[in-house]
Amino acid sequence: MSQFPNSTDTNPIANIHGEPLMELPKGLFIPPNALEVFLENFQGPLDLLLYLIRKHNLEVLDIPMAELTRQYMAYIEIMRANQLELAAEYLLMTALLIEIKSRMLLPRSTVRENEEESDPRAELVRRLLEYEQMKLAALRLNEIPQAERDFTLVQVLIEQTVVKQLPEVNVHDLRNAWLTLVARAQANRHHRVTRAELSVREHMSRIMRNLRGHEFIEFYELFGPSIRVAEVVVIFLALLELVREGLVEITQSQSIGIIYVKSIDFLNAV
Amino acid sequence: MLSKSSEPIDPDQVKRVLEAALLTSQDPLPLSELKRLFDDELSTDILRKFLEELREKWTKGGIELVCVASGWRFHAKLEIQEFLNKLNPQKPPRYSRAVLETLAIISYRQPVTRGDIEEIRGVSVSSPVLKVLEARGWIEAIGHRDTPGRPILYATTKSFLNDLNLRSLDELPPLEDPGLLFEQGKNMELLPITEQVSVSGISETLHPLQGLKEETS
Amino acid sequence: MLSKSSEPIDPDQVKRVLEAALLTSQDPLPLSELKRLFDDELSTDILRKFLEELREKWTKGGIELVCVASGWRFHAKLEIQEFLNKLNPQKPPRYSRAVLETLAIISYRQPVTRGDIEEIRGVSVSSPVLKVLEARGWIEAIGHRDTPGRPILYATTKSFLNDLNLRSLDELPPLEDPGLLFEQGKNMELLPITEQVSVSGISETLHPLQGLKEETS
Repeated sequence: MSQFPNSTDTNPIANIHGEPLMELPKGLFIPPNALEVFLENFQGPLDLLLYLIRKHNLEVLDIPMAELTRQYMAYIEIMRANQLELAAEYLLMTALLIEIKSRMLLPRSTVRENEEESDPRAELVRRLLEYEQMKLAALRLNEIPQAERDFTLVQVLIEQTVVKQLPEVNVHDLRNAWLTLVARAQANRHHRVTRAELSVREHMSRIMRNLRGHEFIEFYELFGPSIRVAEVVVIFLALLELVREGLVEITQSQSIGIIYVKSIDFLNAV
Repeated sequence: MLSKSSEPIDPDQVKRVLEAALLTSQDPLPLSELKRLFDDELSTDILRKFLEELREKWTKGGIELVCVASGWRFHAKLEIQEFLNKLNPQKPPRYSRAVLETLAIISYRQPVTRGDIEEIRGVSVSSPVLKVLEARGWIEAIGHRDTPGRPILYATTKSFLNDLNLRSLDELPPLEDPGLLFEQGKNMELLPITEQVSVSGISETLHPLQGLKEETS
Repeated sequence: MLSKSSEPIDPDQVKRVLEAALLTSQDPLPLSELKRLFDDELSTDILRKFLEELREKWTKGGIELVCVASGWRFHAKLEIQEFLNKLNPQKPPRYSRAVLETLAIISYRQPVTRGDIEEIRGVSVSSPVLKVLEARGWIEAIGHRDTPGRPILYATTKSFLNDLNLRSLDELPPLEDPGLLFEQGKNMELLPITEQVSVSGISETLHPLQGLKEETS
């Protein structure tokens, strides 16, 4: 990686020891992609804060909030000036830092009212220390020799001399299989009558009817008990068709959560 | 270090490295590969000599060094195999529900077409299911039904009867009257779907989907 | 044969079988498995003694016998690995900091949810990060926390310990006392940049680029 030229007329930005941040120079000599790479080096706002604390030898247990906030903001400003997409967490941290700073400016009496209110920095310090602890743990973990990466496992061939076994079946298996079939056929008898009528359009109407007067129904409610596979498929196709035609909307708030089917009509009416 | 040509080669170290390489390699290692272990500083003859020494050393072990078409490798000796098999006792595999049900339908209702089987099972019957049973020699095509498309008729074989210790199909267990299945809580363990007929709710409506997974396996 | 209790046990044969089993096994073998090699006729103490003898025997070899979380296994010695690397110059990629930090948090704070990890790291944890660790078999979902949304709880696996040559989580490096983390000149490797020049200016902020090569990849 090549060194970046030291532009002599560049004003200090990331400031040291109390010097206020100067206005961002217009012609900042940072290739935006280089800055981006630099920022990607940080795992997030906590990482950036820890970096600043270490770099400027700030006292972590007695953080000078004004100083730290100024340093942090300087970086945020550089990011903004270069129009880098800023992760929301960075902005959130900005707000938190400012809030802590301002709480520290409050007169003591106000603080005392809340019993023995703790240092407004306490939570931030706890998080910084915990994260730093885990960062260090990650480093140490990575130093432990790892299988595959650092050493190979022994693996001597065993020839498969044993003939591949075939599954065993006895007459009871057969009988049970048959009884299961019969039982299933009985359970599905009612549906079988209507089998010929299965059509996507029909089920689209049925879904719409079900939705009438409801804000939504759960996906699973579309599939009645002891439904046959063919019917599952048709109902699913009908649902897809309804979505395609913009008649319903399907939402799921979290993965593997409940899927809701909403009628667009209802949405408009509300 | 060994790789520096100025230093004399330590035979023990060479054998240690060769042995470790052969023990850790998934595939047989040809001489050309083994040479690379030593930056091609050892001649083929010398390597071969070391390999012979290694082979000699292992003749009394539970594994042996052999030279196969694509190179040298270790493998477990046959006489040790019986011990090693105790570690991985092979459980007899089982047929999927789809295979068992298909076999049951063919046994009890033969001759049947694929369409008949699908009709009874309520799901399509994939080709592998029939192939498994044909390959096992348990079912065979015995003709065609004289309907449009002339579908193949399947029946069970003698080999099927032999393997199940039956003298004839009459010896298959008799089937109970299906009408009885739903009374007196009989055979309830066989009825994954019907057991909560009257309950409505998510758990129940999931069943058809679960059934689908099994079918397609 | 050895397995017949009537015959005296031949120690050489036991060691031969043990060695072959350990050399051919894909996974570490626990004592309970190793016992099955001999139809459970050998006591744990005797087996342990033989295993120690085997370990002793191999101390001069290119591979070594170790006891990890799931049992005993052989692997190439670190000093031999440099030779073996010549055969397979491609090494698995090193994990990114995001992956390593996530792994550290799961290792030391387990069981944890994704939310816990995000809370500690201060950033969202992307799915690929967890997927990488799950695919490696190092972490697994062990249940759900009984809070709204029932988030998945993650923990490390035995396979993780095995791959790091550890027998239990106790053998992980101890966590640093938080109070001492920032003592003068300590843990400077945590800085993304190696030099701590007190020069002000933009040029300084760009130095981290040098350290970058190790961090990503």
